[in-house]
Amino acid sequence: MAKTNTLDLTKNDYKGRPSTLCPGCGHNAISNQIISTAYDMAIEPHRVIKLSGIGCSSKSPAYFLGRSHGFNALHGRMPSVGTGAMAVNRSLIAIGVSGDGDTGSIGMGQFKHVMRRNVPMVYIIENNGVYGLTKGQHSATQDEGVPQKYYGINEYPAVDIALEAIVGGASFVARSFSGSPREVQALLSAAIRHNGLAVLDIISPCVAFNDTDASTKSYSYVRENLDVLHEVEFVGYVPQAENIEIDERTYERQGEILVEMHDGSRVVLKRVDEDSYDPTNRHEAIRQVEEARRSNKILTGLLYFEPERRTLHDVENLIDTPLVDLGEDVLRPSKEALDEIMQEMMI
Amino acid sequence: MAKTNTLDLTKNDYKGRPSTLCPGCGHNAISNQIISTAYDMAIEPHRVIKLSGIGCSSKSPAYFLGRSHGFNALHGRMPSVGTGAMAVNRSLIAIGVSGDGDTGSIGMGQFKHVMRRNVPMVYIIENNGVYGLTKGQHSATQDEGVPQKYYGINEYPAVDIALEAIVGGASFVARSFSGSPREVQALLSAAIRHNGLAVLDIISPCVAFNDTDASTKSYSYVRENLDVLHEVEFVGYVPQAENIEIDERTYERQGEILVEMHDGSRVVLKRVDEDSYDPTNRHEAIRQVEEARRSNKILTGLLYFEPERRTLHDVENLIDTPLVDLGEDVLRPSKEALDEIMQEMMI
Amino acid sequence: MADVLQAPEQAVGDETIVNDFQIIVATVNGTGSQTSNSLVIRSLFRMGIPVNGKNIFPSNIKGLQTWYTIRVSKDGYVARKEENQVLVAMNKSTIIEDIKQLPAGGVCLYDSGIRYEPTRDDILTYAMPVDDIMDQTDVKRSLRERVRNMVYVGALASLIGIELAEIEASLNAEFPGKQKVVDLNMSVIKLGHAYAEENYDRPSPFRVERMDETKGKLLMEGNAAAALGATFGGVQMLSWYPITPSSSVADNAMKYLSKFRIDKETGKASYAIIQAEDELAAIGMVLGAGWAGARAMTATSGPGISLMSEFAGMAYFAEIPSVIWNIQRVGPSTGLPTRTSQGDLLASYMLGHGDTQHICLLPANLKEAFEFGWRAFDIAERFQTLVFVLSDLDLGMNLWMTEPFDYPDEPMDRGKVLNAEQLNEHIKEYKRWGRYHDVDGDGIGYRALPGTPHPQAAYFTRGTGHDEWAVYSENSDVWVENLTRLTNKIAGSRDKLPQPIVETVDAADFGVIAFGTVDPAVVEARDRLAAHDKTFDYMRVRALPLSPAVREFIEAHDTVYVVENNFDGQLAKIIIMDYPELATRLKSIAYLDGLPFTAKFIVDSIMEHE
Amino acid sequence: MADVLQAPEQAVGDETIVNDFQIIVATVNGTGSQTSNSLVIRSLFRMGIPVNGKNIFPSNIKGLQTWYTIRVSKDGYVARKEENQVLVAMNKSTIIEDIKQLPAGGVCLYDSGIRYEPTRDDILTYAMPVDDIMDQTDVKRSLRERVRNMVYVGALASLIGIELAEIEASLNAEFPGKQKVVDLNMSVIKLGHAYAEENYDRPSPFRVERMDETKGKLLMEGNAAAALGATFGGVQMLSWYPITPSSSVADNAMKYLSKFRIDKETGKASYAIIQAEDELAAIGMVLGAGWAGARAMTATSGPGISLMSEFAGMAYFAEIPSVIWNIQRVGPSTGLPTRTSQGDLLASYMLGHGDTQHICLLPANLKEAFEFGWRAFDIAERFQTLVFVLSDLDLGMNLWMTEPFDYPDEPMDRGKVLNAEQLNEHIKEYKRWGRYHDVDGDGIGYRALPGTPHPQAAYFTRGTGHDEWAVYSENSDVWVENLTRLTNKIAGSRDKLPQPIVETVDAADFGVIAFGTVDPAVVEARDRLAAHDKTFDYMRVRALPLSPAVREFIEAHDTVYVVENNFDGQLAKIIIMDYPELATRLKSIAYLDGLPFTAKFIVDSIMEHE
Ligand SMILES: Cc1ncc(C[n+]2csc(CCOP(=O)(O)OP(=O)(O)O)c2C)c(N)n1
Ligand SMILES: Cc1ncc(C[n+]2csc(CCOP(=O)(O)OP(=O)(O)O)c2C)c(N)n1
Ligand code: SF4
Ligand code: SF4
Ligand SMILES: [Mg+2]
Ligand SMILES: [Mg+2]
Repeated sequence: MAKTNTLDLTKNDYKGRPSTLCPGCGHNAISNQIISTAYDMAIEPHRVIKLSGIGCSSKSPAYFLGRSHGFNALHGRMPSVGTGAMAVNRSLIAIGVSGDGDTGSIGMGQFKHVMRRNVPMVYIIENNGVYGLTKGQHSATQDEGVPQKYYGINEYPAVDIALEAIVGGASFVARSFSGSPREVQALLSAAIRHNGLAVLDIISPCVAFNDTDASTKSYSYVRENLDVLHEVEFVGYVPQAENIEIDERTYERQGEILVEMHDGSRVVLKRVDEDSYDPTNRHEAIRQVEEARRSNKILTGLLYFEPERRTLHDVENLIDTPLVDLGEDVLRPSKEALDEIMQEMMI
Repeated sequence: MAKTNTLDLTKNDYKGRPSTLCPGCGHNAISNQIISTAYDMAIEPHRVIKLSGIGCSSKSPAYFLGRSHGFNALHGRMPSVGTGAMAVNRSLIAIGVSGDGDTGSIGMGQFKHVMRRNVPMVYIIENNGVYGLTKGQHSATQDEGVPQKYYGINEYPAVDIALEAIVGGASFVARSFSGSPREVQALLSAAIRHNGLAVLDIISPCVAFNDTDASTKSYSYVRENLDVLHEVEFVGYVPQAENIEIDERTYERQGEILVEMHDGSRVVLKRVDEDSYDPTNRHEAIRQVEEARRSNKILTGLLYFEPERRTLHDVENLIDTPLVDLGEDVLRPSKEALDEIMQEMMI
Repeated sequence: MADVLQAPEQAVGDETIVNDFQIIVATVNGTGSQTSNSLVIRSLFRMGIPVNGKNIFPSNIKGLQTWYTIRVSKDGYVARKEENQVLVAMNKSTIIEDIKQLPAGGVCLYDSGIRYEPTRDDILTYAMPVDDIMDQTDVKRSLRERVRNMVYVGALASLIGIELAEIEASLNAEFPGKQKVVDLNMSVIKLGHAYAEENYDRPSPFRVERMDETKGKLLMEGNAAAALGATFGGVQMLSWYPITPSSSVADNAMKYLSKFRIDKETGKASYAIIQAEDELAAIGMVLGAGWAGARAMTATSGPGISLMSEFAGMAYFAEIPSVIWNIQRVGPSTGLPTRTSQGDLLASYMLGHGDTQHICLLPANLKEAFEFGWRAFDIAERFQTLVFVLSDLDLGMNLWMTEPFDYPDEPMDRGKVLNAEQLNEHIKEYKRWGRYHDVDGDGIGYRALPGTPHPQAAYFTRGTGHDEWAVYSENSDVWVENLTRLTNKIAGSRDKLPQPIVETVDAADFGVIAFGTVDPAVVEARDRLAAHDKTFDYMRVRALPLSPAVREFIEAHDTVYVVENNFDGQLAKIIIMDYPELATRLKSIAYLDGLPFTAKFIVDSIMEHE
Repeated sequence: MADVLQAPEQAVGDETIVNDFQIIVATVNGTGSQTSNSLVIRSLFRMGIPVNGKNIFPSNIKGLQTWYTIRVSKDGYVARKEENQVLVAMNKSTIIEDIKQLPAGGVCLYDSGIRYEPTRDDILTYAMPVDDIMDQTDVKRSLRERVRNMVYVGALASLIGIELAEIEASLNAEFPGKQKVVDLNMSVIKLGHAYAEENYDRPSPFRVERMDETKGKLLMEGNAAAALGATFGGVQMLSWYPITPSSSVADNAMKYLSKFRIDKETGKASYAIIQAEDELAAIGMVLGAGWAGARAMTATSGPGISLMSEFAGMAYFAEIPSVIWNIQRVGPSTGLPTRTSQGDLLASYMLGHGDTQHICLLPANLKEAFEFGWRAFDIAERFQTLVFVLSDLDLGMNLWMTEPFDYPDEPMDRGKVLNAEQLNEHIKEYKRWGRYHDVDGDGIGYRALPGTPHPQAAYFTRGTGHDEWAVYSENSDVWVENLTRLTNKIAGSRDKLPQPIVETVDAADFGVIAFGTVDPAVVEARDRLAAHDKTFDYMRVRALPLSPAVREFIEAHDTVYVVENNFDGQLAKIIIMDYPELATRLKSIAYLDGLPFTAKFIVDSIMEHE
């Protein structure tokens, strides 16, 4: 008998349709990591919505969580669709998948603004530096100097998704690599538990068009140039496991940084060199990302975390009940209410 | 007789139609500063193109440089129009005027991408924190906590235009205040001489909708909270004035930072406190802007300058002659050329 | 109304015209004149006189020419008239032109502080030394500009006979609880009034007299009615990007929803109004919310419509209930942002690339703005598609009289939605549930919303080809089947949307078809044409795709005029595309200059043919 | 062609059908099959046999079903046929269905490595043990997948009679100078060929034989022809955002422009090709460049068209020369990105809110793709407006035979542009120059470009209301005058755009109107119908707004079929809107399933009525 999680669901129950992406595509690995994470966290599939734009990356929601609703939207417009859905049903868990073209080019505006609104939602960018689905044009995240078979050398500075996210006001920003499954899963778990917008910039090589030696987004380059900030571990909420009173959402213990999530679960960041990295320091986060950028390193880990930012639901001052669950009794004011207004206006 | 500049033009020759903006609007002051700058620099009006989006700010090109061509484009789309025009006529001087709504909301994508392309062009954001022309809605640059008569308190984090510009790859980023004419003119002169995209974030109060005591973009608030980085002076190119050989585009002399522009003119940045500020240090620029943001100060001056970035014309490897000046002899290949291709394909 | 046709629209000699003329107030915007004008209208309304106001304002905040026409009509006509009999001239930059426009016998009340002396001797002129009058007050300098327009309210009241008591009552209604403001304004109005009483010895030939024609009615703007309608339609999410003339739909929705939909105990909202970063995001949020099962809408205008094209096509094809209010202004392009038009009919009806078609509702008055406000959601959810409501600046931003609105006479129709239990039953009955599986033969599948706790509830929504099980497909037959079902689905709405209103007469000479705010002009034209012994049957279309009744109506007439406020005769084109065989019976009367239609234009156009 | 109609489209018995059948190759995409198929086509072409290929590929990079049809037609027909006589079955996931589709008597060449044994005994089957054959080679594992499809090239060549020498010549043309690649592929082809020679003892009833029908012709894709046309039109700026099926327009433009427009001395470019961040930016750049005086274009497809709506309206209204190539694919919404359609006709023609209208050119073949490639700029600059060129995936991405293109027979028409000197003269003649001042009575003003050294050259371009002097105006009369001029300007193009091509016969039974890639199917249908003793006059429309000749053509026929590859019969609608009085003569034959039109469909549709 297949193994099951605490919901009595097998891993199969978290799978989607067979992938039609290229064998070896980084996006497939990420789909698998999403499947594993959801299984491990025992997330109820029906509570998840999968959102995406257009691109190979944006196709991938069809290939995981087949029991969850999906909305494959328009190119660059996933954020607005997610915002609308989450505004009216706060009980859902939104997992958005986008590409570097989808987010960094046509979707730049919506990307920036969904962060400002801090919509509770996981926003994954499957970043391969090219437009896969349209066959290998440079995208806005392609590094300077990288050549493409048909399109020559890219001479424009790359959009750094993580830097844009931090500067743009995202409350959770992480970077990882599709070939680092443990890290991706830990960050994904934390992102799902985060009460706000969580940006995950995942380098995800395109084997068809950008996996050459000259590419900074090839498997080989990324593997050799990973700069891992810390070892990330996600610890689900264990009641009473800890009886130390703490006020801070982030604190250090034995050289480990502990980040308390909204629901009491935790991210443990184990240092990998002398200093431990405090992800709540926005300025330090910018500095590190900038530095990695300059030295063409792929800095991975939880780059930035701001626990207290008000979410869309806070700002909109929404009732706890998801709006979609309200009946006509609440939604349509009474006849008396109308008559009263009419009466008032008649005088 | 009216005074004239070296082109024998009077200041009047640089004026536009009478403004239809509200008396006291910051945008009017900026129009005047553009007029003065162009007059002082003796710019040939016919070489200038004025570009804008939609908004009160974007109307203002009608009110200056009446002898220059103008293109009042669509909301948020000035950058692309400017890019197209400059791509085909590199001899023009482009002055783009936008608003905070025009750039920070609907125009965010084009704003980000025109910077990546480093299109030689002055990009002024007349920043008042609101949508003036549609009557006072919060724009994306409105600070958190600022109230609006009909639209309540803004609870979303403000887009920091200058920070977005630096991070986005602009090669010249400055901030000023419509009520600081000397500074605006000096920065504008430098921006015009800059060979690349120059972003000028000019705080420009809206007297109709955002000049209240509670606003951080009111005349009174801005005046009280200016944090002037340095005194900016623009010195037009004076041949032989200097016979020191210098390699660097930016260097320090007697506590002043000197920035050599592309054509040999110079920006002198005189320090106003102990340290002089080096605008070519991207990281320091980010730090300063971030800090000012946190303390709600309006940091003005030349925030960032990167002299060596390749422009659109470099990347596109364009010939020196403006493309629009080419005749049919160059533009249309010969009959032999066509026949040759046809021949090749027949085999 | 025969007299109006026979006599030129002018005051002649000493005859007094009562309750049948049009006032035009020429001012500078940003000077508070909107309050003054609305006071005049409200006061006339309180006097029981049918009245309608139209604001002709510039795309600008302060300092430019603005006109406001106030039509007083004992017969209840609310269309714009081409001629104004009474001019209030407060704007020095337009006064010369303004006075030129007055017909002989017209009245001109003007600010004599403007250095311009009216020279026409075929009109009656009344000078108001506004600044001098203001000097008599102790109003603070800083407030002066804001209240100086009250002078003309007082002088006009005296001249044409508006009762001061009703003005005061209107002021109280406008500024409830703000006695100081009321007093301040009233003091200026009284001075203006006193000045006129003392100085104007020639009486105006145009006068108002109390009637009893507005009892039980109220004055409102269309955008407020739309917002109120949406409120009673149970709107859950509204996303918008500001654009004239639609912004006040959102403004009013904020007002009404915060009144009715804040939870008493927690103080929290059962709705979300989100100002988007642009129209692409606004419609994206609407689709996200509609997909998730909410009643979601946006309000916009021409440029926003263009930007929403791609998502509109997706709403049609992925079948997502959603509502767009298009408060039309003059296009193409940015056009005349503060002028009215019906020029987006074709663009909205077919918005998006490929073969697309959207249901459009066409309100003509406040009651319909309110009704379509709630009904649009029922229709969107019933047909699982995008529904446009095409209002315009004239209806949206001007003050109109109306009877009180009727409370929705049907419970909310949430369309075909299955919860977990119903899904089980459905599967029992039909073996399998498919999002686009047409089990009822009406082309409409059943939805299962995100969050439905059922292992088979999930499906994948996409803008790419899909079969009835919502599975991706590039198959040719699947495409044709799907598009055929969609076409049939929309066609199936033809007799279920608001049906045309038809008014017939005996032995009509011809037929007239119109829609929206052209209506008041058609109604007036009908009476005027009667004087020419020309009568017509009138069909007012209220939705697209067209009702089958349209064909019948055309078949019953040899000639049918199609009257509309656009350049290309768009409704006529739509009718022709639907009923090519009837094409030759149609004559298009299409005109667009930014101003609301007039009866005169219709009469003249028809008389040219008849 | 009568025989084709009388006999079912099948091979019967032992009869050999020469040069008149259709091959379908079923493969998996991303496996190099495109090279194999293009080799087959090119080799047939070299044998002098008229041929046409159509790629039916998925919206995906690798691993999904792909079909390629190759029509061999001694009579020169290049339309798709519904039935395929020869199947090359290389895809195990579709083989069952693929074989089902074969008519009785058909030929099936299949990869016997697929664990599927064809069971139909009414077809001829030929097994190819592809992996076994590959095992005989010393091709490296890593390269194997890329060349294994060459096996079927060889086997097919043997089976139907393609000459190996021509295949080798085609390979050399495909990989010029790359002898190793040629040898590698050739070795595999030869093995496939040898296998077939040895093992297939029943000859195929479908054979090819050398002809002399392709001499002086060439094979090309429409997007390459478009790009070449733009190159010879002197394009200065091309901005684009990648989207299937239009991307190869830009790709080819890069190729040709870098060949012809790099300055020999400096190595610098006299053109700019800019990959935009989205379609909004792409069209914005085009307008900026067009305004500045350059020939600028973009290429896109459905979703891009939707996003360009707002700027399209502005181009119309502000009168900015600009060119959009719309390589149509199936919509609405994302639709079928890799399937062909003519479904954006209405959307393009009227793109944008308000009353808008755009000139559209409608190429049907490579020569027109080339010609409209350069002519579009002449028209855009002459009429100072946006010009659409509506191609489609079928024309754009498939290989077509063509005669060599004709060099432009006219110098570039840069339209009415005044330099400083001409401006002086203009002012002398007309007192004043106004950007929108119509001195010639054709609705077209004179432009003075940015940078013109003249104190009066500057004007302000805007999407808001403006008068003939380009000054902002909200005036009603100004609006009407301006829109009237614009309408007349576009109407004035009707007889100056590419005129319809008309082919008449004596005493035709009816008329047919079509446009674009439906043409080859109409041409073939005409011959087939002749066998039914039905003849028709054929008008192929080549531009919108419609030529006056269209009216004449319709007037000359009681019945006119309008044939088009979309769902709603969009051309028919446009004709009806223009000529409502002729509406009843039209019958719409509209169909869209993503595949190119067939003659059979047209014949069947017409015969249903006749
Ligand atoms: C409006 C619009 N423009 C263009 C396209 C064509 N298109 C499809 S996918 C894509 C790029 C996808 O790139 P990215 O987001 O990086 O995804 P990847 O395929 O690399 O995973 C483009 C341009 C489209 N579908 N819609
Ligand atoms: C596509 C589109 N959407 C909305 C509008 C309406 N609109 C005109 S100006 C404006 C906001 C302008 O704000 P900003 O750029 O800050 O300029 P300001 O008026 O404050 O100077 C908006 C939303 C429009 N013209 N076009
Ligand atoms: S083309 Fe690239 S991104 Fe797309 S599926 Fe293949 S490897 Fe992945
Ligand atoms: S509304 Fe504000 S931004 Fe517009 S003109 Fe007036 S003061 Fe300036
Ligand atoms: Mg990508
Ligand atoms: Mg602003």
